[in-house]
Amino acid sequence: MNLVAATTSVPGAWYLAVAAVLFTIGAVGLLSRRNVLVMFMCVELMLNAVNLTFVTFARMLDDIGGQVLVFFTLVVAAAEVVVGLAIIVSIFRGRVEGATADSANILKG
Amino acid sequence: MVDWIVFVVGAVIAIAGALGVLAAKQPVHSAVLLVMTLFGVAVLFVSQEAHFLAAVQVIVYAGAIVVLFLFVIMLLGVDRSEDVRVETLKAQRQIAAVLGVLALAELVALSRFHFVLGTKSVAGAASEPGANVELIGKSVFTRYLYPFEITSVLLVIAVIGAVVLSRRIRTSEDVR
Amino acid sequence: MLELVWLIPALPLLGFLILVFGGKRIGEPNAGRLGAAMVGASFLVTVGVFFDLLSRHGEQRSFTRVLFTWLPSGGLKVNAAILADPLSITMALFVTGIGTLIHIYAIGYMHGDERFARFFVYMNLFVFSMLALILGDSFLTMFLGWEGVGACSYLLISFWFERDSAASAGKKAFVVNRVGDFGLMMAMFLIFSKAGSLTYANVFEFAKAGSFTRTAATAACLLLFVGAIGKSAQLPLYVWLPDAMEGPTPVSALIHAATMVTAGVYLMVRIHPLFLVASPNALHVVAWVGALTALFAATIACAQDDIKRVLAYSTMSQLGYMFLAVGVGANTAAIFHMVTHAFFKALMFLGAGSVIHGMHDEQNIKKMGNLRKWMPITFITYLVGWLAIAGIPPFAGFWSKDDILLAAYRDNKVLWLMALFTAILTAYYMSRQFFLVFFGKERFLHDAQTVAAIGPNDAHVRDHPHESPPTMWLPLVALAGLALVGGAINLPFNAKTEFLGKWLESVDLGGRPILAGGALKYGLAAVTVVLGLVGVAIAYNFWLRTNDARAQAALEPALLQRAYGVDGLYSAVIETPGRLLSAWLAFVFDRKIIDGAVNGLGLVVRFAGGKLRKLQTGYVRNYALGIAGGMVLLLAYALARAGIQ
Amino acid sequence: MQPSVSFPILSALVLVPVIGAIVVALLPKSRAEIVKLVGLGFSLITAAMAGWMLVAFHKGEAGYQFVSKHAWIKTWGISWHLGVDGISLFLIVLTGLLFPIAIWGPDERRDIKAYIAWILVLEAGVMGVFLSLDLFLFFVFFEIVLVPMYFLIGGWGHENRVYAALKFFLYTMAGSAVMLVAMLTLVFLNKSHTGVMTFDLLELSKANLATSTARWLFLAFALAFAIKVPVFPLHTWLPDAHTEAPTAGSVVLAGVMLKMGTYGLLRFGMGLFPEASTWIAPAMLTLAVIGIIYGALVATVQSDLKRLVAYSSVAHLGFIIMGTYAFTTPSLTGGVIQMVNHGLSTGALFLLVGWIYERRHTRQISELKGLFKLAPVLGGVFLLVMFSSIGLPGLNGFVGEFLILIGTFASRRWWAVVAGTGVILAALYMLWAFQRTFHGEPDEVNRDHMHDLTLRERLSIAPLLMLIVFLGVYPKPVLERIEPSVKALLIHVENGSGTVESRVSSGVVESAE
Repeated sequence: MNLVAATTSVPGAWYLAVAAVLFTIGAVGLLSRRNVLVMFMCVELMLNAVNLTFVTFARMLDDIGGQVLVFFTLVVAAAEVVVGLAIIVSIFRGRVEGATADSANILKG
Repeated sequence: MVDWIVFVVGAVIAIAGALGVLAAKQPVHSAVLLVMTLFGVAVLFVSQEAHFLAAVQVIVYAGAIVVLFLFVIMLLGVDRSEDVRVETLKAQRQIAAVLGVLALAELVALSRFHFVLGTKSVAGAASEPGANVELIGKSVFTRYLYPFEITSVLLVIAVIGAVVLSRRIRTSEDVR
Repeated sequence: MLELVWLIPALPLLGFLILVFGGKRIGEPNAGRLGAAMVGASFLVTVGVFFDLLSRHGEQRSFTRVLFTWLPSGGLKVNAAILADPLSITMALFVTGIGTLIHIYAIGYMHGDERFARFFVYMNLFVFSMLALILGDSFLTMFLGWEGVGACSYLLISFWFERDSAASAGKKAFVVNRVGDFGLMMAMFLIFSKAGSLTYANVFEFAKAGSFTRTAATAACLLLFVGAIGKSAQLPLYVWLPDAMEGPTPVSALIHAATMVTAGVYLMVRIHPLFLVASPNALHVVAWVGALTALFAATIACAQDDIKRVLAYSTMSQLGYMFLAVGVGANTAAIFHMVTHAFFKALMFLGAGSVIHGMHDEQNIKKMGNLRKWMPITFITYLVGWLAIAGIPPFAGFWSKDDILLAAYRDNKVLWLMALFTAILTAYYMSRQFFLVFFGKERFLHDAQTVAAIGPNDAHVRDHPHESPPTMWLPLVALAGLALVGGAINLPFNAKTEFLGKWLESVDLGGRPILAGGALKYGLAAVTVVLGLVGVAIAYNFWLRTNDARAQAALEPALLQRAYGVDGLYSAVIETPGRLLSAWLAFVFDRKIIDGAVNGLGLVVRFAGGKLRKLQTGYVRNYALGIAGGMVLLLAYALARAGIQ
Repeated sequence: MQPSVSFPILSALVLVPVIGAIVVALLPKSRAEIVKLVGLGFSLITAAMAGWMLVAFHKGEAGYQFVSKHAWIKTWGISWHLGVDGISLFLIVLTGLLFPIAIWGPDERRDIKAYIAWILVLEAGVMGVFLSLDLFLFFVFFEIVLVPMYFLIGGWGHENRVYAALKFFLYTMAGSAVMLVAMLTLVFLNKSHTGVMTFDLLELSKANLATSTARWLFLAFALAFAIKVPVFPLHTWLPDAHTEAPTAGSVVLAGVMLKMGTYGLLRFGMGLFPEASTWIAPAMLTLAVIGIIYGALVATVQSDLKRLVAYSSVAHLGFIIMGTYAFTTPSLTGGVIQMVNHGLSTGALFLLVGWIYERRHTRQISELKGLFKLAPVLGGVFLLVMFSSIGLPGLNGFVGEFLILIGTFASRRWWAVVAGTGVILAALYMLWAFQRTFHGEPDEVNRDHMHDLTLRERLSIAPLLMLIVFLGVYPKPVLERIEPSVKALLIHVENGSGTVESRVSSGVVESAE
């Protein structure tokens, strides 16, 4: 696997570390924040972390596939956000007390 | 040496933004901080020779998606500040924190191994001559043409879905 | 005539079948007449076969007629076959003979009963079963008859099932018999597992060939003896016989005096070749149980007030004598006593029936008295019976009992003494009953009436005792005749007069010769006669000459009246704990523990379900937590896998 | 040598009741009598076919006759493989006989169409169980039988029928689920050995398995069958199912369905796992003997007549199990014929109890009194059937019981001795129940409700009574047809496990007859 010196000299592991941190923050955020929208943003964070990992691997393995995958994840992310927000809108329209995930618990066991 | 500076700057911006999204009381602040993170990541993309993606990242993500977020925030009128410290579910936060740390530790440990599963994808070398965009375009429209078409269908569905979902049913008693 | 031997059991069976289906239509007297006719015909055929066998000599005096194969399975091959040999024909003779007389008697006795026809259905079925028992050529055909008579005695004892006491007496008889049958079954299995067959001929040949081990033979004999105890009401399985008196009197006469109860003695005599191979103490056991039962029953009989219960305990006692005879090796004496006993005991039962019939179902002898004025024929026939059982020569009872005592004297002095003492008791309790019933004051009259006021033919007084109709006293007279001359079949004077001994010889009963020295024989005979008269004198003194209530009470201690309380003991030791155990098993163990376990399983499942339900909190973020947890686990797994590579 | 005409008699035996059920289901609901007649017609056709098969059956042969084998699911080696031999012959005939009686005997008023349809489906299932020689087919029928029985108990039962039906269904289903797992493992093990995938009983019985695996598989099969029999600790569903089932349900449940367990143990237990069967013999014998004593003891104190008969069935089947696991010719033959005898006597008992229920609307012994005086024919019939049930010689019950006991005594002495006491207990509880219900003076309530058997009832129970007497007096033709197959099975077990039957009971000894 020939590492092309032209690109940055910072070893991939660092990028991966950053991506991991980003991902974990996104995950923790998703779990701890009650506001639906913020949760949604945390999901976006996690997606970005993954994209970063893909790009890093693309570079480390000198294979454009990684970047292509990021291209596709972007599309999926966009679609997901659109639908997600539509759902959030339909659930929380007209709610007075704001969009917290806990209010929608009709399916309680 | 420059590479390191670029990396650190990008990383700091990204992580700070992420933490900000988490901590912000107002959802609007979160949205803005999200944009900041996106920029951080875009910088890291650029440092990794993924110029096209950095551009797309900024335009699509920051430009479109976050704007959509803000639009929804305004629509739902959820701009009231949320008391971050209050946690209705029992032990939710504590477990979330523990799991977060665990996951991080595992990811870091994993990143040291060349943990390879399955066959090597051959989408063409990243270092070939020509701009990054051409390379991506070549592989997208040759090897990955089929997924490309499917994603377009996906987008169409997403749009229709959004319209259907957020349509308010005009029932008689719905005076509002 | 031998060819027609299968007719003997077939005729009563035919009678049974006709009456079962056509009984109601045949109606009152004819059903009885048909029944009696069938048994009578069977008796005639038996007599024919008897003379046929008599004309043969020694070994040919045995004829087997196979009807069909009953149970062919693997090594077991049992035929439904009839064995006509001196022993079985002797038994058949008095079973069908007395059976016929009792059937005739029953026509009169059961007059007016609403289930008249059904009575004769059961009676004919009984005679068939009894004949199957004694004519069967294998243990299994014998067992068919054995349980058949058990079932019929159940049906007949509980004939008047409206009375709860009769119903439970029937059940008790059947269950106690079944306990004995269990012993018999085990014996059959043991014999089969050793000899590979159940037919008498094979088994006895196998025994003669000496291939039966001593222990196996002893075990088989004792187990068969358990069966005999159950059927012939010996200690300890005798409790059902006194209660069996609940049945109609002809039943008591036929089943519980003459035929069924002798089946045990027949079995013991039949398996004599096995006894020869078994250890001697098998026979000792038989002798001792016989002697003890005789004594035990005789003591109880002295204190009974019910006319039939006295006779029931007397039967038990006389059967004890027969088992004693078998035990001391005097098989011929046992058979001889069985035959004579059948004559006079059937006679006395029928006499008692006639007394009860006359006294309008009054059975307590303390409420009778001086009946000889009102029932002369019953009185005279009962007199013959009384003298026969008391052992007064020349009546039949004396000869047969004397043979047994002689054999007992020669074999075991202690048993002889017990037998002698029992003989005194027998004479005493029979005389007591006789005097109380036929002599003394009319205790059944109300104080206002006096004897003079009622003439012997003064019929208008409602509860005035009357003589039984001819259909009832004719059999009485016949039986009295037999009781009188019965002794003739085996007079002990010389070889020629010992007809029964010679007749049974060919069935190789191998009994030791009874012909002891002349002087000893006559001396002992004299002793028994004297003791008999002593018994009679005691009874006469206390129950007729003086009427001292206190002395009479002393002679009838409560212990004896309650028959030593053995019934209470059995129910306390067996019945109540059995019922408690079953109740515990059924309502606690079965319902709570086993069923509980099954239902418990259901509850556990529902409980677990309940708990798991709580996991669905309804909060989306909890679920996200679950997913995150899953992620961590997956990463851990990946880490582990990566670590390994 | 097959009979010349190749009319698939066995498949017909299974399919005719199914067709009957469909036809009945399509009939108009209004005319109850018609529905009952058609149902009776179809079951009579089946009975006639069973009778014809009995006549055409070759006496001396041990192997399977009238075999009809058609591939069903080739890829897995499953085939519609039916056959009958000495062991299953009389169970088929008994089924053919009992069902018309079960339909015609009791007069069920409610929703007659579904009732008859379910009974016919049940008949098809039971026929299938006794005929199928293919494990998969056997399992299908073994499960199918549960559904109609569940609906019969649930739909037409008495007070808490739902509990009883559910308990019956789940209990048996649990057992057969375990059996399914074992069946599949067996098939795949066999596939790995022989390379061919088959569910056929004959091939699978040739499969040589490691002893321990064979034992585990056998235990799974044995559990399913033990529940069905029922063997001692697994019996608690039976009293509930019997008490709550409608008369026809009880007659069929006791008559034939319990025999599926014992038949299964014989055909599949010993057929597939001979060594394991000998290994488990002492345990099964002990459970059987416990069942005999336990069933009898518990029966004595029952207050409900049907529950009493149910517990007596536990005792009777304990005898059959003991006979099966004594591994001697008389005991096994006795076991098989006792299956038939028990079907006849208990079937008749349930019919009678059903009729008493139809008249007095109670099964409580305490409320019944003096019936013998009011209904002498009913009393007489009950007496005969009771004597058959407690094994009075001369009737059918004794033949089976005696053969079982004498066979078991030859190989396993002390079990037979203890089981022998069961004979006494049987007499006790039966006679006591008879005394409490039939003897005594009838009180007012009994007097005006009770009437004697009608002609229809006498006709429907007559065949059972005739067979009870005939099999007791002349069981030879039945024994002769059962024995060759039993001997073949014993030889199969001996080859598989090396235990040799004692020469006395197997008839090898040349006794001097």
